[in-house]
Amino acid sequence: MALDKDGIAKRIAQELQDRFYVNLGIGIPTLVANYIPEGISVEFQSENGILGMGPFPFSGEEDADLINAGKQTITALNGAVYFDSATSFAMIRGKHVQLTVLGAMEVSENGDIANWKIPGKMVKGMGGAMDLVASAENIIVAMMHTNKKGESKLLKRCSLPLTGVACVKKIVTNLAVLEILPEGGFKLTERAPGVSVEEIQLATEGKLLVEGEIPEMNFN
Amino acid sequence: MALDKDGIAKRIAQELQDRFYVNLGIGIPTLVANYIPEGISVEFQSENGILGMGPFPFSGEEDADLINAGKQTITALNGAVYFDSATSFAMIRGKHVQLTVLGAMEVSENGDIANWKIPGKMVKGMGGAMDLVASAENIIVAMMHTNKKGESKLLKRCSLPLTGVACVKKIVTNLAVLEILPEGGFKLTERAPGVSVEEIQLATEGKLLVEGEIPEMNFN
Amino acid sequence: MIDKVVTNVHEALLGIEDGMTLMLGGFGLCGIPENSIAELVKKGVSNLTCISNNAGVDDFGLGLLLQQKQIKKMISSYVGENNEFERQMLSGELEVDLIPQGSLAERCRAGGTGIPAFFTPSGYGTEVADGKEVRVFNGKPHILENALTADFAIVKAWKGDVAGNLIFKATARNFNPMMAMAGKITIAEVEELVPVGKLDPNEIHTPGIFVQRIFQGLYFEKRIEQRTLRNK
Amino acid sequence: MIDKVVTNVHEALLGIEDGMTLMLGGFGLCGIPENSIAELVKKGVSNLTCISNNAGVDDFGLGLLLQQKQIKKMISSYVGENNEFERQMLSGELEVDLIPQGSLAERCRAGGTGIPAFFTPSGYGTEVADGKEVRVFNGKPHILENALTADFAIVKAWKGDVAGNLIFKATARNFNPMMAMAGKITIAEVEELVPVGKLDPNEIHTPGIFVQRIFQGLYFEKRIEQRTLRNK
Repeated sequence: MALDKDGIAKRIAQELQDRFYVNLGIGIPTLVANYIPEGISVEFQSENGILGMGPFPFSGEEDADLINAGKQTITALNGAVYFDSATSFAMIRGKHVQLTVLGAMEVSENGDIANWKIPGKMVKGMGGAMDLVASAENIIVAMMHTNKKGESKLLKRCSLPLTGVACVKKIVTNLAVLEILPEGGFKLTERAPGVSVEEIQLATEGKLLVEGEIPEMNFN
Repeated sequence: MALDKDGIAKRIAQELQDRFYVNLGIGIPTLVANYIPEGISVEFQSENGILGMGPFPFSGEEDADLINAGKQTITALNGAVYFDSATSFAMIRGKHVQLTVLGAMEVSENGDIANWKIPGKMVKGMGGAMDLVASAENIIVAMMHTNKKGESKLLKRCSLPLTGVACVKKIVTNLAVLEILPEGGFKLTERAPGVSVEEIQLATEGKLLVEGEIPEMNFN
Repeated sequence: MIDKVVTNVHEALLGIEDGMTLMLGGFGLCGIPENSIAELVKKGVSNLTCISNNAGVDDFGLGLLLQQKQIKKMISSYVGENNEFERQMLSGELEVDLIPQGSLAERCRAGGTGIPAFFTPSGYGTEVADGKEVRVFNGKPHILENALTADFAIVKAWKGDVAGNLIFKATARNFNPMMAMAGKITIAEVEELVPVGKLDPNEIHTPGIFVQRIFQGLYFEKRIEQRTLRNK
Repeated sequence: MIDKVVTNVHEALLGIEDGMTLMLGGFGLCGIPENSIAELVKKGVSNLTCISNNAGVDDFGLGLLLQQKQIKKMISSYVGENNEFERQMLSGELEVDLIPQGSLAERCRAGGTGIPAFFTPSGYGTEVADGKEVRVFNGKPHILENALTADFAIVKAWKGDVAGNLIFKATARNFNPMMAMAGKITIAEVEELVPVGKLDPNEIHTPGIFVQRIFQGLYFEKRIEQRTLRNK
């Protein structure tokens, strides 16, 4: 069965490593914070100016001056720190953040990503995404495998304006975990529970590489 | 009679204007702070990281963590602020400091200045001087008119490695006040009390421009 | 000490004219200069170029200026959550220059810092790089970005003193410090205006040298854009 | 929270080897990492390239490393007040790269910030500009300066917490924050190491993300270079 958004987040959370500073994008990536594996310490950065972001506040404790990059009210953990936007992107551009998780409209088999603009229709802007994908050593895309019309979002080439080129290393969708190979191509490494390689193949427009037996994701 | 160092500082202090932020170099320029004209507000910036620098501390109140760019112990006035070196030079390079006063070994008639190096002999480094002269809109050089050997320091061309090109606008020496004209040349505007135009001419190697009667400096 | 206090928002905004470029601090509705935005609406200045990370929402923040068609051009990184903005942009009434958030922050800082241009990897290979110089450093392509400055920068601080020293609160800091540096004239509206000596010189975020005018804001709605809560 | 504490200076400096590039915070003798410098002498590592605004005095600060001939190259803006330094430099034993103080600060910041190069007016027309690209912006020539980074950056803070967040005191801040950003590994020695939660998140100068190791310094002489006083 294909994963829901929380399932995708849960699988991505397994990629967190001890002592990682992590930037989570808006949408599915935000959910990753709910599934931090036990026994490791990670800290979340939000590019509007906080390191050590905590959970949402209890009712009555929200503070208009304390939000995340999704403009949601948040709290600050012990040891948190606030800073300005230039310092925030110093952390990102200077590679001090170890992992970036973000959503996408399209990813191509060479690691290009598009997630900020549909010409003539939707122009919200790139926000911090272009800085994040241009700089992070370790980028995971969290998204549904297909769009609302059922079309693949894993393409040979992106059709939408790019956010970054050759930067995505790993993708976790509702159907699969895939790595992008340096020479190009989506290498299938895990299937969502009960989802077949054929289903994944059918939902993938770009070059899918399937070697040997592909295990199911493990959620224990 | 030629001025002493305090006399030079006193004359330069007349150049301070209300609401000026001012950077004073090491040596004679530091003395300018002792002669702020009454009725105006100025603030002193020291490039190691303080704005609102006050006088030297009383004995027993000195703090190793509170110094000026000359590494002297200082105090902070009410309203002072500390900052890092990048922010400090943001103030300087970004033209937020209205006046820079610094010493020089040589100044040329087109406004070049040399004050950081004597090849093979003295190499202390430029410190913040190159940033200051490259950026300040308003630079006054405070120095003796001649060096220890009696040679002019106001030259056709500097012989020493430059600190900055075509940047000095005004010079106050022990003998005179001079402006550097855009087309080149030291325009004599004031004489030290009792010092003749001839004496000044004799001590100036570069092109000296003398138009009409040259008044004495006024210290009232 | 150089006194920067002006008596009210009207006096603070004197000199802002049609066609000028303004920087406005804030991220979403967090840390925006509410008093000054209201005064800009009242003043009715138009043809403004506004540099601000976001464009407010339909009925708050810069959305108020958009409604009155006072803005000719927006320079921002993210402009979602604003229908009127999207309408004006797609219809071509509004010029929009979208730039990566980190580049926006750094370009404002550069403008205030006397750095005319710098190289960044952000936006390489995208339409952001169109017409910009590309150069490879350490095997990686970068693009050359120019500094941004403004006729007026308008920022909002939590506390400020008479000398213009500012302290921001939590994530309301965001773009405010860089914009404060980059304005030819910088105006700060503050929640609490205090005498000099009241702020610890070690805790100031924006030194007063960057601020030309400061005033006590009269009201701060501090609207929350996404009130998200957890259950007790 | 990510714990950065190491038990002592010895552990903090593990991995520093001959030939490496180090950044060391401080301005003159103000805000220098005294404990770490003493340990570097004890360790005896040599052929170091040291990026530091100054080179200490003959018997304190980096002067201690110079005496032991541990430094191959200095990258600084001002190196007066140090006879041994001047002797080694003029005799050619010591390589010296002198760069304007503002460019030094900005180049360190650039290194920590992922900006590989930027234009500055400082040094144009001087030997600092030799071999560097010149470009005119707004009618004024600028030179292109590259970012600086280091294998290790060693900084000294007043207070620091377990997560590596730092607060500096007064003008002892100087180069420390930029260097903290620019080290591949950044070591902070602090006068007071406190538990997380003890520092106000709004008052931190260097966020802990830039610091990999932090330790409680055992002694701080805090020598004053120019004790200047006024009369009561």
